[in-house]
Amino acid sequence: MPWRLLRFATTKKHPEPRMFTEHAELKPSYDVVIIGGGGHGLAAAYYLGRDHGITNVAVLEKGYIGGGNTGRNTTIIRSNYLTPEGVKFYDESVNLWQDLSQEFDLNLFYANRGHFTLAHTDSALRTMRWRAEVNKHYGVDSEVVGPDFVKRAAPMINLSCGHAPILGALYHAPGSIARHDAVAWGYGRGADMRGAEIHQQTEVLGIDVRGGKVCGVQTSRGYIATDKVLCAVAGFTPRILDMVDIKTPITIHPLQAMVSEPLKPWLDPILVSGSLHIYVSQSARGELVMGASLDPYELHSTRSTLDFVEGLSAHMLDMFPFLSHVKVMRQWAGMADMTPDFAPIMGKTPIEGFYLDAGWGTWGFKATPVCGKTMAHTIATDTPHPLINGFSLDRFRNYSLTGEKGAASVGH
Amino acid sequence: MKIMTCPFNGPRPVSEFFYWGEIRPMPDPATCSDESWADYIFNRNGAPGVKQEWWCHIASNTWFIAERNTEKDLVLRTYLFEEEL
Amino acid sequence: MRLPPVPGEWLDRSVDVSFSFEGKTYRGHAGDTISSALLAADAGILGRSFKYHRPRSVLSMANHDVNAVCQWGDRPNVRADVTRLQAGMDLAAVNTFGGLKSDKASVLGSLSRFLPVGFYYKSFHTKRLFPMWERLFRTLTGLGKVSFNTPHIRTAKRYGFCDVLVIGAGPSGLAAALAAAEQGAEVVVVDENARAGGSGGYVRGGFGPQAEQLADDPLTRVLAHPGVRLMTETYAAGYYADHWVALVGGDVLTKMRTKSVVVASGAYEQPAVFRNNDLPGIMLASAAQRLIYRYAVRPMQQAVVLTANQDGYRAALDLAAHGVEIVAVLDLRLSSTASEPELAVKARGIPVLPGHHIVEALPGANGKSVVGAIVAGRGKMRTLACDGILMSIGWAPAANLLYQAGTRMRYEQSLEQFVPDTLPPGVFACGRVNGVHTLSARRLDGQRAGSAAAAHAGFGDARVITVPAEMECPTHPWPIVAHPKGKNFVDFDEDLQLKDFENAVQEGFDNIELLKRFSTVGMGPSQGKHSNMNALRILARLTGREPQQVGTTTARPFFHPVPMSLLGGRGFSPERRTPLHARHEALGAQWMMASVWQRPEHYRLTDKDRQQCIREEAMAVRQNVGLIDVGTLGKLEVIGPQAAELLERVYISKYANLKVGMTRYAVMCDESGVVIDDGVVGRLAEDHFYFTTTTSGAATIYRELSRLNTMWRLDCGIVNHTGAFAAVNLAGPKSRALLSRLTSLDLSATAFPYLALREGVVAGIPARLMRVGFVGEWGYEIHVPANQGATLWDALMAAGKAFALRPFGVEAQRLLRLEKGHIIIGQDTDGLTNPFDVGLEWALKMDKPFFVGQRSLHVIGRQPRKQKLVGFVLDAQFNGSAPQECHLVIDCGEIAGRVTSIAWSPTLGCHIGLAFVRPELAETGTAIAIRLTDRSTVSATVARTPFYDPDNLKQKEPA
Amino acid sequence: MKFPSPLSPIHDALLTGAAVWNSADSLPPSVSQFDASDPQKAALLGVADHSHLPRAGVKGPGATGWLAELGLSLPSRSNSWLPFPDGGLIGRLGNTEYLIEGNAARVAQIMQTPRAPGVYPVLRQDAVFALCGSRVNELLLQTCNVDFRCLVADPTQLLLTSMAGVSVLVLVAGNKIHPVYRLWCDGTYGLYLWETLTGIAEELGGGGIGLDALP
Repeated sequence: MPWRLLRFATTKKHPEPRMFTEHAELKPSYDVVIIGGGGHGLAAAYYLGRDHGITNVAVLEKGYIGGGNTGRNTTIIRSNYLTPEGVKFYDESVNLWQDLSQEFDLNLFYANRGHFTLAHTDSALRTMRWRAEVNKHYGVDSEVVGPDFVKRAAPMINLSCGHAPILGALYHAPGSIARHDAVAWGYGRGADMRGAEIHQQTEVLGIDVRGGKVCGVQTSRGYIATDKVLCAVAGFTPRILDMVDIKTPITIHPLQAMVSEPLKPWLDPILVSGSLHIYVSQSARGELVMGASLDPYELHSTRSTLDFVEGLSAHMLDMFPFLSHVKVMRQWAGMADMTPDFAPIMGKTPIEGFYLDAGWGTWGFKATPVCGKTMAHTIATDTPHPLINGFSLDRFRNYSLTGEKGAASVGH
Repeated sequence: MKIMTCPFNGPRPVSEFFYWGEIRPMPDPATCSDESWADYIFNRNGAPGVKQEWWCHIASNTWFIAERNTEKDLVLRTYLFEEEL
Repeated sequence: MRLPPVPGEWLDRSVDVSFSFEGKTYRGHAGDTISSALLAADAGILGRSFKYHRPRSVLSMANHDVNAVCQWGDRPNVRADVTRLQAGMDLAAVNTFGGLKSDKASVLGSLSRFLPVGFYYKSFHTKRLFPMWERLFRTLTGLGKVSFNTPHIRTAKRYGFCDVLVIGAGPSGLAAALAAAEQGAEVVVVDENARAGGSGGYVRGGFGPQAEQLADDPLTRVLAHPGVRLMTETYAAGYYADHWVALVGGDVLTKMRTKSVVVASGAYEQPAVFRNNDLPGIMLASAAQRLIYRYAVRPMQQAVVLTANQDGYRAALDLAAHGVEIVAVLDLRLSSTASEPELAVKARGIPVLPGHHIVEALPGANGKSVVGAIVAGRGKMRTLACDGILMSIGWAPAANLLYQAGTRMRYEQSLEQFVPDTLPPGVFACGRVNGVHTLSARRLDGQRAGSAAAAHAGFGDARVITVPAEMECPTHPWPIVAHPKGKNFVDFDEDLQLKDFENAVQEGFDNIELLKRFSTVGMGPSQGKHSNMNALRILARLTGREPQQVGTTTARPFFHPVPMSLLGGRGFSPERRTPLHARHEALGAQWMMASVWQRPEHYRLTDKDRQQCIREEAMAVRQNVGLIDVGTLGKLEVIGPQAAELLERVYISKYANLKVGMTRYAVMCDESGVVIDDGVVGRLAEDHFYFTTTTSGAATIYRELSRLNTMWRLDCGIVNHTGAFAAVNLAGPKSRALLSRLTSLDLSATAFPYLALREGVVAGIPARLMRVGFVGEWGYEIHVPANQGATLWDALMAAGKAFALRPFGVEAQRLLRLEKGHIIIGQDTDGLTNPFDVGLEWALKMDKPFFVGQRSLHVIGRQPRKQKLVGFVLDAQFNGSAPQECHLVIDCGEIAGRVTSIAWSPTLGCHIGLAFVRPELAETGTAIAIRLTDRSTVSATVARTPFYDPDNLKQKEPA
Repeated sequence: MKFPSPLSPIHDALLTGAAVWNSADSLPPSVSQFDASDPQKAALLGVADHSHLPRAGVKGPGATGWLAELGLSLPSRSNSWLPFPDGGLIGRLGNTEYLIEGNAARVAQIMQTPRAPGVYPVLRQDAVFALCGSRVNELLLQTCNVDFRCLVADPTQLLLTSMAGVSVLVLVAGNKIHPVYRLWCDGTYGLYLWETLTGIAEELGGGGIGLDALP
């Protein structure tokens, strides 16, 4: 048994301090104000302190930390993207993930499971080879495998999948899952320890821009002067950008998920099927965590629908017929901020001192560490980090989209 | 399931419909700048609110306009495109 | 222990049901649940807790006894408290190590001091060791087991429709149903229990059914009313937009659309928190009452009743009436309103101790049942011997569906309960969920809600009914007792103790949502039914706030978990088949999916492998004649004076100048200039065009053209004939000779030249014929009404015998078109490809006034090219493993493109392909390097396309 | 048995061996009896193939006037239908599209009359099914998210909706006691829908029937 646990038993009082300092009031000014206390915002605050010595930072969160898409996703981590920009970016993220638990001294349950994207059509198989080849070019472990390989890794799978037989898969060995909430807490605590202030229940009401420059932020708890603002609010991005009159291609679509009752572990890898619109893994609690595709129409809410659980269950049974008796316990939704090319929008904006970390659609969780790191760099130096050059807002003005969409029938 | 009202076919479950997106007036391609054209092509009115959207009742191929609150998912009214002219 | 027959019991004592539990055989009766039968048989404990593996038994008998969960054959997580006993059930408790009685994992209970809330976040995370710890956790985690042999169960999901849906058939729900039906509404009432009546059936205060119930039994009246349908053993699993409620009953999911909803779902009785409050024998008072009146089970011999309302006194009377000795009634309140049940309890001589609480329950020697309670009050502590403790300290509203419907709830101080504050239109609440607890008031409240719901649905007017206020507070605000040694459980699913909450808040998780996520309170299978309210009270107290300020977590579907087989239903997978489907099947087609169609990929021959079959099919086309079903192509018509104008606006080429009787290739872009579809446009008359789209584009292109024409209001109409026409392509040097045997059309090159369109009769069938060259040979695409497609096919096949005709599949067609250098949209293009990238400049008419995508292509056209699609060939001597589609082109160590199509050409005797390359590599003759999966590279040479018949001689009459 | 052209879109599903066929000139052959248990199936839940009937379609802003000039009486409301005295029918789909079915001469006349401005002929190659029996409502509830009681209440209505994932046109014929639902779908979805509907019908004690068993 790890020694750490002894400490809990040998002290009378619970030996753990507060993870996040309580701040009764906002300071009149900060060097950097981060809007959004999700994984991305907290990670940016963390790396601003750790890598750039910028600690006079406020993270403003309308609700509670990690309460948005950080706490609503299906926790899949991978880097098998299609474009060179995407592969390099997410690969750096996967590298950072490896050490986070130790770095935070907080167990994120980062569990390497291997990730299969199943192909049910020859065109899907072609796209997978494309992804595998680009991945390998940048040193990312991906390969196209046949149905027999899939069967070995998940012997219980029904290869004929109802009407859509599995022809092969893209296998990405580094694919992992993690305890999503803890990621926000780890970054939050790390940022807090370095001096950043986390203000929950603090809503941004306006952004003060004068002469093309950011001067301050109006909040539900008063005005803050600052000349640097990071907007990292995922599904709420269009609302914040409306305040500063920046237009983007982002549209908001609900993304739903569901979870089964706890089961004894039987599924090791993470499985994704574009044709069946499934992604599934089994969590540390034994629950099957399942998701599908985006809802078909724009909506700024996290309501659940019955057709989602019906469709996903039907497809799950096509792949795993033996789950007939397994019960779905709960469903929920997040708001995905989609872009036309399925790549994020990161970096500087036409407003000086206003930085954007948005367009996270269905791929935001896995990027949490690298987003924090590159946005911290971008804010500290007022120069986009090289890894995010392909993700600038400018690309839509220049018709130079990144083309991640080519690979993503289900983007998770 | 959400109910959407087709001007011809009446209230139906939203699964009978195809969503296209917000009506966006096209600038005159002959006179507009490259920049305002790119703005039309890519940018969206992403913030929530009441929007005029194209919807199609699939079984009857009926295109119509729905005025919808995109935060509350409330359909305020639906009408045929011609009726607005 | 089984009681003698109890009036109103749900048992059929004439039917014995034999079953086994943990290897031992038991008998119960029809009508028992697993739990009631086991308790009747004094079987001891029913399950183990999730974390510490503590022995547990009945808590609620109301579908949240999450520790009494069984494995029943291949069914995991069967809830013993509510699952009906069936003959031959072979049951075992889930998640034990070595059996329920001597679960080895119970050692975890003694380690609990080492494992405080969130302990797993604080340790085990050395990078090197985590995988080992994870394996250990994975053996401990989870409840039931799946069996891989379980079949795919397809169920008959159905839709339902009604005017008023009443959820809950207790006193208020039944009253609501009657009131609504009397106003003329068609009413459906659902109740999750086997019988309707709710607490009206088991809260009796020691008597038989209450006098007023007998006089005017609402259930009888409901059952007699023709406007009411009662669905028992059916629960409302979730509320969705526009009054769409998922009802789960038996093996069917009913998706009920209603005009208004009455939520009469009642309340969950709440546990008190004291040390060892989880010992078997300690249960909610309502659980004991259910056991007695539904299942005739005496839950204990000697009971201590802990209460804070008159429900507890009523329960004491119910127990006493069935032979249970009531040791004492402990009332958490210092004083009470001296209700009728309380007076009756006192009259029976049962000791009542006001201002008393339980400090600790005492376990028996084996630790598996309660043998006494240490109680305190008025400054004194004492020990009471008992073998059971009833908890009746208050209620939490079963408001899940109200929350899902968007109800705003408010904490009502006088009731110590959340009640609906603002209900959405068409949603009504009554009874306990609405904060109304007294039986007579619940009925009135039900009438009020039912009448209002009927009125909302358009039936009658809402009656004005005043519901009297509650005389006593039904719920205690703090039924929680700290203990230095803990084990005072707040959440029985997750084994969370009071101190876990204190510790979590100390660590900063002082928001209800954060607390939930850190501690996992309410995240187990009961989804917080017994734990959320106490957690909220604890958090409120720890942070010095009111419950209203703390607020609740979001209640999401489902109310109770729902099996996937019910949600999945039959799993409809619509599939289109061309009229030639059976013909292909008979010819040995190997099928492939092409959007919603199945198409023959190739035709299998017994003595040949796939590759051979495909090459032979292709060679047949090159040398003789082949026949392929192209009926899956989109087939549209546009008719009217402005038909040409529509096509001008949606395709990149010109069609206004297309001659009648001719066809032209057609490429469509989206507004950003990306190529999205292609096909052939033919002109049948000045104002009449017939055109094709890709197979996958058919439905979407028709829909989008309809939208554009709705907007543009051109004087023309679009007709979708995709399914109405069968279509084949007859191609090869002998196609004309073959066809001439079946038609009187003049097939000479002058009368029917390349790219011409003709209408005529083939094999006696009226047909449209197009001379197209997709596969690079002389050929005809023949379109006929779908109901004559098979006849045409048969006629062509019969006439083709003399010409060695072979049917060919999609793969051979791909090879043939590649030899001809034709691209396939979606394979040789991707989501960002524009016409410049793929050499379609020749088709692109930028001098037209307008077409979709034109303005963007103006911009793109001025930019430097990033890539170009080129043809390439491998050396004819190459005999290694060939590149595959999507292998990368590498130049100076960098990605310089990718292969989009490649095949070995039997005609040319070498590998040919198409690839995207950087513009500087696009020159014919350039050597390019293609990297294979194994990292080796293959050299290829950029070549001119078409590879085959570059001068299109095959379309000309031989000189 | 050799079948002359043309054929029903679900011809392959009707080739059971037990079927008794009807064949008229220039029409697809139809099944008059599916098997010996037709009457029992029809009483509970029968599904019959009606695809063989001659059929024509026309749409466009000029369609209403054009059909009126041909002497047809037209349904006055959108999404409604009228029976012809000879058993055929005319349906108005939406506002400006018509489906005419039943009488071969009438159908041929419509198909051969030159179109006029704003008149767009539609080639109708539908799969057409008739559903009958005491359990027909259960079948409808299992496949379609529309309350068909509105059709029984107003039998002049036409419904364009989705059934088991396929777009269909539905109306109710027969009478209130023995309603017969008729539905049209794209012929290429016909086999799928036939297999789905007869599959459910079999579970409910019915199945495919011949036309003679329809009430």
